[in-house]
Amino acid sequence: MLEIKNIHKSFGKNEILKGVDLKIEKGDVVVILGPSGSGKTTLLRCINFLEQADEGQAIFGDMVVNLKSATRKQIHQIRQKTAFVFQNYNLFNNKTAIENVTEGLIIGRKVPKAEAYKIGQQALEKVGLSDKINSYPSQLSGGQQQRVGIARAIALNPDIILFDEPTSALDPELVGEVLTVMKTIAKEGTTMLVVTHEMSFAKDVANKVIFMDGGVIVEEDAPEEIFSRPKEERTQQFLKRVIPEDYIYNI
Amino acid sequence: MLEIKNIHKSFGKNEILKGVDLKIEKGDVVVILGPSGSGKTTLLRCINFLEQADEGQAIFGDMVVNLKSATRKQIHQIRQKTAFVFQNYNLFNNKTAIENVTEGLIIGRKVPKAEAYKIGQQALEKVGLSDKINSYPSQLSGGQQQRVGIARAIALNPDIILFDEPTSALDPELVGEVLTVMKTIAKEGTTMLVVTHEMSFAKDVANKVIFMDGGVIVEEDAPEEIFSRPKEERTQQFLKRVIPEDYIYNI
Amino acid sequence: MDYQFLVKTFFIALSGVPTALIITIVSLLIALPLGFLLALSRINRIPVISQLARVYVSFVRGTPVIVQIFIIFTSVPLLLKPIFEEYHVKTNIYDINPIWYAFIVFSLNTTAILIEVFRSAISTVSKGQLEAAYSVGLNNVQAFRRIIIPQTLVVALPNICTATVNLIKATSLGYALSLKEINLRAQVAANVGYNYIEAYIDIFLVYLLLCSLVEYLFKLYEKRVRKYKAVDA
Amino acid sequence: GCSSTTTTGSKSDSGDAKKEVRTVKVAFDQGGKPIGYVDEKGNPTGYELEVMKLVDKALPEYKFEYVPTSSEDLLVGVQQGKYQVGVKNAWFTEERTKSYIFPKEFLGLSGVGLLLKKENKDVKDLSDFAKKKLSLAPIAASNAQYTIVDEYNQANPDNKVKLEAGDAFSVDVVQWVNEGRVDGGIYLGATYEKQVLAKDGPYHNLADQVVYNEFTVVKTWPLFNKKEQEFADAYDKAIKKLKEEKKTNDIMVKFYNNDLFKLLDTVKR
Amino acid sequence: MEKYFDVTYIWDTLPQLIPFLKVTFMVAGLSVLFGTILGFILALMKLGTSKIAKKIANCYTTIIRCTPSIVLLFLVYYGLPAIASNFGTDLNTLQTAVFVVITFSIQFGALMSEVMRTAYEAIDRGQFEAAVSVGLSPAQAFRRIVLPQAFVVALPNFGNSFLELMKEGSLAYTIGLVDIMGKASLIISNNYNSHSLEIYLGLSLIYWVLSILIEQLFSKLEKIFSKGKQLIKTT
Ligand SMILES: Nc1ncnc2c1ncn2[C@@H]1O[C@H](COP(=O)(O)OP(=O)(O)OP(=O)(O)O)[C@@H](O)[C@H]1O
Ligand SMILES: Nc1ncnc2c1ncn2[C@@H]1O[C@H](COP(=O)(O)OP(=O)(O)OP(=O)(O)O)[C@@H](O)[C@H]1O
Ligand SMILES: [Mg+2]
Ligand SMILES: [Mg+2]
Repeated sequence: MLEIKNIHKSFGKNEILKGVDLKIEKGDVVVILGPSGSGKTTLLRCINFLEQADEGQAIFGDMVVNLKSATRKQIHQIRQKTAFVFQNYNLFNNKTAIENVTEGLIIGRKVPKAEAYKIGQQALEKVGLSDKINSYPSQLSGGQQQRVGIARAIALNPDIILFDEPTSALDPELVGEVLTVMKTIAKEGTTMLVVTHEMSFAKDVANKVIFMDGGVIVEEDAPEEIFSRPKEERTQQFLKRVIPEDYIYNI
Repeated sequence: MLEIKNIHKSFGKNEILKGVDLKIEKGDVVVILGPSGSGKTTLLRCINFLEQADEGQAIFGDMVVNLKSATRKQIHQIRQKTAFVFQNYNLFNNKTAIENVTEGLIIGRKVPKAEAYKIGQQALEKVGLSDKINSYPSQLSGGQQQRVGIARAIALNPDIILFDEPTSALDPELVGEVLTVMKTIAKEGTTMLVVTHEMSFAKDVANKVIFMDGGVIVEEDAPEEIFSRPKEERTQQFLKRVIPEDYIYNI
Repeated sequence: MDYQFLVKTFFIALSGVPTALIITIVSLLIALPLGFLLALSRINRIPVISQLARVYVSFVRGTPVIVQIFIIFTSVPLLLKPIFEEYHVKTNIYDINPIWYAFIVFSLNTTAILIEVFRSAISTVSKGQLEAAYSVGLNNVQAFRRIIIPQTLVVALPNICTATVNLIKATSLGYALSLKEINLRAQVAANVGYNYIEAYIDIFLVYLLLCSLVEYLFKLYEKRVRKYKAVDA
Repeated sequence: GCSSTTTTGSKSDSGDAKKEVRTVKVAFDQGGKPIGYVDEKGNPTGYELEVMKLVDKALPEYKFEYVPTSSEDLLVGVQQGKYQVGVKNAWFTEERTKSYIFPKEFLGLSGVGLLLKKENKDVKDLSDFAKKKLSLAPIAASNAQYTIVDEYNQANPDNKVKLEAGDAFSVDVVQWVNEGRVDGGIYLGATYEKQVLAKDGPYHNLADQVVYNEFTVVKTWPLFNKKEQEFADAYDKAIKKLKEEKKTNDIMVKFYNNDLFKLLDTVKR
Repeated sequence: MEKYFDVTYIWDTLPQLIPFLKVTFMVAGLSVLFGTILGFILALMKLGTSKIAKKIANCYTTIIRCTPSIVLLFLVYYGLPAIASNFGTDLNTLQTAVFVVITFSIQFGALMSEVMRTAYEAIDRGQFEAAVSVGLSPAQAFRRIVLPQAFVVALPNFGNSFLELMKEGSLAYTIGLVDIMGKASLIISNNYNSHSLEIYLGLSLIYWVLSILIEQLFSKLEKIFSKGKQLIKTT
């Protein structure tokens, strides 16, 4: 469904992405792991044209787009097929929860208002926020905000949802809320590309885990494989650091 | 060394602390756990007079202070005996790392400059930041900033250091840095009162864990006890949520 | 003190309020969008426009309004006359109502001030808001109209209020353009019997009323548009 | 806030008034060349000021201190008692006697006329001007010329001149008339003399383009603060003598290039 | 247009105007000095706990903000002596410059009180808390930690207000104090109102250069005083 080929991206002299290839099938849940600065966010942003890549191709169904020289129309089309869930939510501060969810439908897709509201309500219900429909972001907890962010993404009914560390700005206790929602929609068959540090999510939900470092994909495999038998040394080191051994309790 | 008795605090009509008692001996490392909004931060702030409690007593060695009607002088004395490490660091933005650490010594305690610098350097060395002495907070990563925050506290050589979620504003990868430093100084015998969500720290370092909820202490015990055999139902629920069972890997 | 005159002139001065308000409103209508666009050009460092905007802001902010009025009032006809003649425009340039000069001067002036106001306000709206708008499929215009501008406005509102109040006060310089605004009406009335003291008190009262009313309205509006900010802690 | 009961200057602190010299403040409109202005060296001068200087000499019990200021401030200041007297080419109106003392003796004469483009040279006075529906340059509200036109309009309600208040500083009558921005402006003979007719006048080059038609000569008065009757009387005595000695004529010729005293018989106000 | 416009007038005016900058600076400088002190007091009233003080300070700011400078100037120039005479003091003998400075101090104070209040509020309360938590007294915490940071925040607005004040100072001409603007008016009237466009262009040139210099000065100051702050926004 989505294939990315040989994506390159530099900031100034700093080459951040050094030729990444990626293939996602319909219904896949792909998790990207990697140390800070390895280019995970940049990769996601390039896919959604929030950054312009220096080189590379995206193949979206039968649409082939040059990431560097995409036209406005192509960009618009790709953005219509994707949705982005941001690390720090980025809810529209001046809109209520339901308005946040329907904005893209009504204005971007020209869905009639009444219909958009129905879709929006369903999406908010799915993330368990039926009772917060008319709250402004400033009146919601971080976990609730991020759930609105996810509702905003699923309401668009995109081909794929991109998640950039959706839980890392949350208090440990609120992480659970959001992960649960993500698991639910994953199980419904939504295609997802997720950057996260939550190993439990990767292990339980993903059908592919990609480990990135220094702007390239170091290793990719099924989660059982990569967690129990990582092949590359860098992957081993990283996993050791993120999942310290003394983190294991038997309650 | 420090005893708090029957502390009450309301914000408006909202009673946040409903009579909390606390006793800390020299060398103790006490960890406070509890859900968001249970009053952990408020408790710490009241001890350091960043909030004025409505009722309650603090007994500090042979000094007995009424928390509501403490005089300026008493407040000053208690603050000289304590140090505070803030969740969001609160380093002085207009001072370098070493200036941050020595400010309290030179201005608050009238320690001669040269001596203060020596103490400051040692403190920064202890947290592993000898090479960042002259950096401004804006030039440091979150983990480094928080380590300066800890250095600032230990340089004062206080009777007790109060930590309010010192790692919760940090990226998961930087948390380790700060926890390591905290473990080191705990092992040196510093008395610490720590609000944290880091169970590994509580388990490894604390000699007492307090669980708070709804403005009261629900349960307190040694970490082994409270983690493996929590007596109260609320404690059990909370621990289940924070340490999900599926978080257990065998690498 | 001639109280009768004081009362009479108060109403004469008050009758200048519409003129002051028209100038203010027209200037704001021109300056608000223009200031916003130029602020964007400065933030995005659009070449040429951004530099021109900068020079323009610095000139307008650096020189007294009265001098600007004078320069525009004197030089615009001198510059336009040959152009009108060249293209056989029939209108006599000197028949133009002086209020047009006021529109020009005060719009130019307010634009310069609003450029700076918007520049700082726009920078308080995080880039993430724009990105989120893109990500749900809004285009540039839609994103600005629905997401960025409403948020910018809230931050800018107190400063726009200040600019408006200053603008209203500055319209008192319209007397140099023979505009029958508050100040001039009161002074003309005062000239008959040289009752200048009373006239100045009346001018003071009218501006105080007018400006505090405007300030009050802005506060009300601010409260409304801020509702999404909830109860900031 | 404001009271017209303000006690005047230094009078109160002179114990035995007879012997002591009293300092009085004489305010003048500093932008009124050649009637009253500050010269390049910073000295106050002009017709009205030079006459006041002679009055000062004739009054040993007074010492004049000249304060250059704007016309608006002068009017408020004299009324409030900040200045004891003010000179600004002021003309007499009945209403003004409510706020100021006009002395018995006038201070000078001022020729007033219309400044026009050459082709309108047959417009001799305001009624001609009004009939032809010509446009008039704006006049500052505090300027005496404004009053002249205003009074004309009240007297001739069916043949009014379109009068606009404005500000002196932004209006350059000669240039405006020449450009065609307005058809004419009220102008002072004295200024016209110096500005256009004089060989070194800044607009001498326009001498062929514009004309000046004087339609009246009026007396100009110093304005005394309401409490200064005694001072005004002293002034009257002094200036009467100066006029008899023809001193005022000499000064007028010096500043206006013209002796309007010759026309005194025709002056109505 | 060439007929009237004579560039030489611009250059000829400059040397005549420049000496009068002295007056402009004197008025602006003194007003800034007193206005800043007044603004500080007002800001304290606004930030303090006393409700009445807050009301008074806010009222003061509103009234002053709503009064055109020229009107305020007249109210001070004539109102103050009138009030003082009720107490048997004669203020009419004071120099004109004193009234001008009083007027603009009153105005600058109102502006500054807002600048200072917002600057203070822009500093995170945590800075103060951290300072007292390391044993500084509240006064020390304010002076050493909060104030220097608030100062940096206030600087640009302070610079703007300063520019504003310098331009408004030109109104002093109305009550006879000749600053650079007043001098330009005098030159024009000594020319019988001719060639005023050129003279005003010369005047605006001086103002413009001056304002650019002042702006530069303030941005330099901002850089110097904001050590340690420069990276915050770029991350
Ligand atoms: N706009 C930018 N300009 C310059 N450098 C940038 C920019 N955005 C990102 N970078 C740099 O690119 C590198 C990769 O950043 P990226 O955010 O993609 O990493 P990441 O893998 O998402 O890390 P993290 O886990 O910390 O979010 C970093 O070194 C960062 O400093
Ligand atoms: N200044 C304040 N004014 C009003 N209410 C406050 C104030 N500070 C805290 N509260 C309220 O007091 C309650 C307890 O807050 P506190 O910060 O002590 O909780 P906490 O246990 O530290 O929670 P967390 O884990 O989220 O930090 C919260 O409901 C909060 O809304
Ligand atoms: Mg990232
Ligand atoms: Mg807390």
